[in-house]
Amino acid sequence: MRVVADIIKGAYSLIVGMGVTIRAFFSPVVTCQYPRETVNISPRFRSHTKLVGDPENPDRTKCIVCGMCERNCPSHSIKKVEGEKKEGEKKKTATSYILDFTTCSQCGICVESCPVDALEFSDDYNPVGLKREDFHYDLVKEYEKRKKAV
Amino acid sequence: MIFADIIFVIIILITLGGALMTVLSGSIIYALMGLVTTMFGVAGLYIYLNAPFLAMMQILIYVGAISVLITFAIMLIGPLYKKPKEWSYPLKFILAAVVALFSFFVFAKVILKTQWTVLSKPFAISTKDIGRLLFDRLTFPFELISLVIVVAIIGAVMLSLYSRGEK
Amino acid sequence: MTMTNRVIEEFKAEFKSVDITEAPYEKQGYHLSIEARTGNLLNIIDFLDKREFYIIDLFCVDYQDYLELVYFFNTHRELCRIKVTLKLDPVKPVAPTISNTYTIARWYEREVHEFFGVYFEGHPNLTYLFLHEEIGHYPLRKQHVPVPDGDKKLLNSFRPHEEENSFFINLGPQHPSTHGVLRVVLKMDGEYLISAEPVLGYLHRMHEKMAENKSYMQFLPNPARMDYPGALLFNLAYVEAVEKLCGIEVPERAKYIRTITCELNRIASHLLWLGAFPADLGALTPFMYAFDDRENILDILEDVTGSRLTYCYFRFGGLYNDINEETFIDATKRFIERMRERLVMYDKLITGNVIFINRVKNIGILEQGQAKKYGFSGPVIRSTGIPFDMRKVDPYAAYGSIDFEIPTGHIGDNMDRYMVRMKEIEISLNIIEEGIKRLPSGPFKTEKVPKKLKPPKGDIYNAVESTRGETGVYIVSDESDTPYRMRWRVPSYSNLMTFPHLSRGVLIADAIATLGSYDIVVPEIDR
Amino acid sequence: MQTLQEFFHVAVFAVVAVIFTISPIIIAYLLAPRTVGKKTFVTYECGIEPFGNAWIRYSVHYYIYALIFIAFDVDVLYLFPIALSYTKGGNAFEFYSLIVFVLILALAVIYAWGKGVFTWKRKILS
Amino acid sequence: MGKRSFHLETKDPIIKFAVLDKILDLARANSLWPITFGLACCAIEMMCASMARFDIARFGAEVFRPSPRQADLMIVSGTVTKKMAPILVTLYEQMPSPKWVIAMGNCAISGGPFVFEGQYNLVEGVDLLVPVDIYVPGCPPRPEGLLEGLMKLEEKITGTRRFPVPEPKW
Amino acid sequence: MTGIGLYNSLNVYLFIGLALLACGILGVVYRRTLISMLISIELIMNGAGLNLVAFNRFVAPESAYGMAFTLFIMGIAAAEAAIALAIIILILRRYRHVEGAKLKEMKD
Amino acid sequence: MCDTIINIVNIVGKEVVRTVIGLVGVFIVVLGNAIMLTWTERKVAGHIQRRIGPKEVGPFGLLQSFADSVKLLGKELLTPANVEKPLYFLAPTLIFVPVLVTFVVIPFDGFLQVKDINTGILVILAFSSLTVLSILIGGWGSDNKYSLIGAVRSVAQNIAYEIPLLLALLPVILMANSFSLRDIAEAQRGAWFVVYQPIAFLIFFVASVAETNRTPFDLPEAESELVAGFHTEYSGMRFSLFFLAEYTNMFIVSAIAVTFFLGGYQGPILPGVVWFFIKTYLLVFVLLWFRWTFPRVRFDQLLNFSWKILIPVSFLNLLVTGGILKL
Ligand code: SF4
Ligand code: SF4
Ligand code: SF4
Repeated sequence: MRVVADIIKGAYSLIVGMGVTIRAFFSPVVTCQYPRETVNISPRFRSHTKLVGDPENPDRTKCIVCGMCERNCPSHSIKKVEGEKKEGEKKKTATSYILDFTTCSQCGICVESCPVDALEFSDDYNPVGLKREDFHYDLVKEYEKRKKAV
Repeated sequence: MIFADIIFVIIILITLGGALMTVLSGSIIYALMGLVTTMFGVAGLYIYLNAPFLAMMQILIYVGAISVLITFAIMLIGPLYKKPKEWSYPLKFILAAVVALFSFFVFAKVILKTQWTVLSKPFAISTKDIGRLLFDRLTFPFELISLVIVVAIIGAVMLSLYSRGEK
Repeated sequence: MTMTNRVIEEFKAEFKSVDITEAPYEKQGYHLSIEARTGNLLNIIDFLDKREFYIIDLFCVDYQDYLELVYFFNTHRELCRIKVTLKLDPVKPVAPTISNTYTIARWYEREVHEFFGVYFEGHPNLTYLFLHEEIGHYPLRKQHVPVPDGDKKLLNSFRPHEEENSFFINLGPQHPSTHGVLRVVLKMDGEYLISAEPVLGYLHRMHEKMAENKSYMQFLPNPARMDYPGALLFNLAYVEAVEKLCGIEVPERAKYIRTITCELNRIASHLLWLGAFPADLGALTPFMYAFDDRENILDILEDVTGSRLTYCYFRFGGLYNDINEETFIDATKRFIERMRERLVMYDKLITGNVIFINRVKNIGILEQGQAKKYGFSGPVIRSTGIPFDMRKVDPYAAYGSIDFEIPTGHIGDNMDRYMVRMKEIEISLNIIEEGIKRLPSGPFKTEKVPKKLKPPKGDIYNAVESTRGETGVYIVSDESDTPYRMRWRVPSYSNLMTFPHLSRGVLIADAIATLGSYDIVVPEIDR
Repeated sequence: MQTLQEFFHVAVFAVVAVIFTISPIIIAYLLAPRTVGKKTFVTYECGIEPFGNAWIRYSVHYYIYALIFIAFDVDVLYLFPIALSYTKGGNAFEFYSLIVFVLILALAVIYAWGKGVFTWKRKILS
Repeated sequence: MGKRSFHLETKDPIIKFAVLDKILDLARANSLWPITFGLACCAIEMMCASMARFDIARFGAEVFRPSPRQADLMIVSGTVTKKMAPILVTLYEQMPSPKWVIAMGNCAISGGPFVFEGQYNLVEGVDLLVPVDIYVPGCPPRPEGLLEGLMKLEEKITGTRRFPVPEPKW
Repeated sequence: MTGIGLYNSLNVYLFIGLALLACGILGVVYRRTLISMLISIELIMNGAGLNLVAFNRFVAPESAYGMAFTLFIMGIAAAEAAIALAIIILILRRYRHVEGAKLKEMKD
Repeated sequence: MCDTIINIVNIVGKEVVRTVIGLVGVFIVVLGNAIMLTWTERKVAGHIQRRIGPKEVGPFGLLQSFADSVKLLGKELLTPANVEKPLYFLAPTLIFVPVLVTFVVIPFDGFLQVKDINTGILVILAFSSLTVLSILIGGWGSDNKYSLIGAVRSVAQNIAYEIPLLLALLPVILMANSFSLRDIAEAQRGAWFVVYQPIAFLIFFVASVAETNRTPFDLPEAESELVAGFHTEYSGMRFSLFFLAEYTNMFIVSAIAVTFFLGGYQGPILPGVVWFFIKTYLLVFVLLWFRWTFPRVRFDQLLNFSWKILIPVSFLNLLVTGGILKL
């Protein structure tokens, strides 16, 4: 008799499981249909970094080319941070800031270590490209582009 | 019905071809394939003999059961059969062929000599009749055959368990 | 009398000539240190073995003038970490093997052998475990030491050609059920496994070597890559070790947030396993459900840390940024509620399912006695009935002030491992609830952290309970801003070591179920 | 010729099935580009080059199952003509012979069960 | 960048004309079956992409085939070590053509955060081993990144983009 | 439409059966491995069954005995195959090979 | 017009015309079913898992299966070097013969049947043994370890569940006294056989799940153990033939279950075909539902479930039926 009871109990458990799935079948989907709609991405989301504009002078970024980020980056993703001293300004202005995003680990150390908070994470959550070099961003140029787009 | 004739000939060819493949192929798995082909051929002949039930049984038992069993046995034997040498002595082949041909001709002679009283009555045995026969007349053999098979299987299982190391 | 004192006494009685020194536990993370010599090492090991010590870790440090083998021991009943060291000649380092006493040492010794070129006398199979054939030097030595030619033949650890008649099959490295890139070479007899031998190193990412090349700060992203499902916990282990090493105080609030986020991460990791385990058994739907729940946690954590998977959130002395109190607490509470409901659903869908029960019950039984030999930890050890949990044994972050129970199993089979993890999810939910209730206000980071960390000379071992068990990090500092040597003690490594033992003579399906029940993460093993 | 007509369809369908399976393969052969690397034609085994023989010595378990199967298959097939001519009501003799037959058949299962054919123990080979 | 070392012989199909190619490409682009090949952390995000929230199935790409013989797409998601490299190449070669590769994650693209001087076990970019079609950077990339990569691949195969471009965020 | 009605003559079937028999004999004598011999024996059985049905069909069209017996033959064939294979496997375990010819040598 | 048609029919022979029409119909059913079913399966799986499933390819993703099949057509056919070529090539062909032949005897309606064969169910059973064979030679010919294990498992499983399958059909034959599927369907004019034979129906259904290698009995393709089972080495079109056969087999077993137990094409108001398809697809849906709910059983459990539970129960069921019929 125990065998029969076991069989019935087993079968019942299977039916309970099927109940769970059929209920899910009739409940609404949780999918976010990506290209047509996007999930709410947290403002803190870390993608590649971007340079922040100087609030006083939107033509230039906050970066003063101190090189802290370059030195501190764990994977040496930041290269060629160069700048020049423009006339009438106390500090240097960045003219090139290459971020090799393909080695970046999105750790945030550069953002933290920047003395003037010139770096921020962008929200560029879905970059794709056809070659590696697509992701060697020049953040200064990116900044200009962004400025134009706004 | 020329059409039926053509198919008939094809079936005969399949049967005999399968039989030859069984006997002559180099690897045992192809021999088995040949056997299966022959089974299908014979099943076709059964259909021509108006015994569809038998034809289906033929396939079910031989293809579905026996050949599977043989395959398992081959697998059990394993790597030994990777490339077994079936073609060994040409002399032996000739010997075997002679034996086979000899028996063939002996029996052929018998067949040709005997005058079978072929009744031209239409054949009207259906599957149901086989069942009835098994119930009414052949009850005892019917039960017996099941017993035979079961006993055989028990024996076989015993032997296999023995070879598995559990007596 | 505490364990430590007792051990000191007994040790002094037995070994007159060997020094046993007490170490400041607060600073170094271990209680006692013993300096062994080649002659008496085995006796000391025996001594520890008799007193039910298990081996936490075994590794090597290259001090240039000499190599130092470090053995860490602890007991499952009481916290008493003992460091045993053995100095070796750097030119021809030879040490006796302890693998006869501690089975897990077999792997540790192989690892030391390939990374440092240490030979272990009497080791049954001293071949390479991680590295591949082309590497011609000992990678973790400070100087470039080429591998002698005679040793090159050891490189490929597995030689199937010697056994012509056996049936070998490779499970992995590309295989749906090996959770990444583990390769297990199975020797089979029909459906049965005769033996299974894991081959590691397909994802060896040189974390330990990297540590020697980067500053303390720069190493921060790495721990998260070791154990990606439970990234925060590894992060915590590292951050706490460095904090202890430098004597940095952490504000209370940061401690609580660490606890809460870690527990969230633990649930996420368990959910990942909860999906993968039934998937190994052929049920694919729980996978989706579990990921659905996990996605909720990721949303919460992303809002806090900024990433979805490989969090790099904890900083020395605090956190990267504060939580957004309202949204975070709100979302977490909602999640807890939802998760509690879902647990009931999982019970119906998986736990109660007769097929599932038949697949996991009484399969892959680990006995308590083996815990010592293999040093496994986490849910695997708790399933055997030993309530060993670093959070309780050696409370860190805010675990000391939160009360929680430790779920244990009975016989240590796959079902117990499953149940323990399910219970742990529940308990983690309780901890989070409790933590949120008590969350103090205040700064999330201490101000006094120097930009360039230069910890004082010394070493430290710090362990946390990651999702898979005891995760420890051992750091040797030489006063520079890069660690002199960093060693990771990872739980999956020792958990996986039991697999060859458990899979001997079982059906392949059972072996795979067992492998799934460990919840191994390969990058953690390979480091 | 009833039978012949019936099976004519079967034959045609079987032949068509064969043709049907061959044609897409030919089409695929014509349409597909080809890329050949060094290991393209190596037997797949999780990316590792396989070693040892694929022709395994298979476990005897399966074989014993196959043995029992053959007994059952054949015997159950014998039941088919019987079932076909089984009459409703009366003639209890038919029922008795059915019972005897099935009981004999059950012997095999009982035997195998008793012999432990159906248990797969953990095998520890030292 | 190191030297690319792959060598593949490619032959064109026997029959080939434009319309047919178009149809075939369209079909191929919409039925990309990936091989189950997760390497490291990024593999989790790859799984996420096939799970309920992101549901790669909408593009017909959820049929993860465990055997390379039945796959069209290899998503290299994670770090490729030198020990793994020959296996990866073997698997790629064992896939029937036409076949594509997506390098997902920084590790697969360039070695990612694990590149440092004196590294001894890393392949610095999977494009040194097999031809890569699409690069999806990130550590790990978000599942949206992978979906975007899939669409980009479709664009590469068919030449047109079927899907709306979500609003760029900076 | 008239054909030759080849399928309506008894002798054709008898000859096919005979051919199967001959093939079977050839196989039994010539084949080296025991399993192939078994396969050949199955051929012979088939030939016999075919003959039985043919006789039933042409000589005694109103009874079904021939068919019933062919059924029995199939059953016997199955039983025989099972036993034979079990023995073969036993031999394999003992002598590590299954070649009939070698077996004879071993007897001495 | 009519005359010409009749003339043509007379010239070619009625049976030939019947076959040709039947073939066309069957092809529509087979291909349509495969396309529908792959789509449904993915869609059902999607919704059970609370996601959408195919959507972007065509409206509701309906073109997804077309895209897949066209893609598979244009896929390279790799023949690995070590395979036993004749066997390897033969397997996908062979697996398709039983699939198509089965359709000869399935009654979609009282008239919509290619040919009602007197030994109908036996034809289906006999030819389905070819499936076993083709799996075996496919796995064997592949010279791949996973394939071989998958094939052996598959065969062991198939033969283990063939017997309960047969035994579950027997009571129905006892009651209907016919092998012909149409007769059996007709015999259920009053009440469906499922009413008299619920146990047999359950057994049949379980056994047919196993015969079609669906979860929870999908061991031959157990992904987590055997990669892709016996068709690991098959690529492109050859693989898709296996795929096609599997999906058609799902339809077939459901159709047989419907014919034997659920009254076949019988049903009020709607025409028989519609009823037939509704019932069949309901059963198919249950199969899909199973698949996305249950884990897979272990191999010995699978075999023993058949031998220890299904077969004894179906024996009892058979005897009870036989006894009751004699009352
Ligand atoms: S986020 Fe980290 S890895 Fe990336 S550029 Fe900044 S410091 Fe370097
Ligand atoms: S640390 Fe800040 S200011 Fe200095 S170079 Fe980097 S971005 Fe510019
Ligand atoms: S790119 Fe980042 S997340 Fe991806 S595998 Fe590499 S380390 Fe892991």
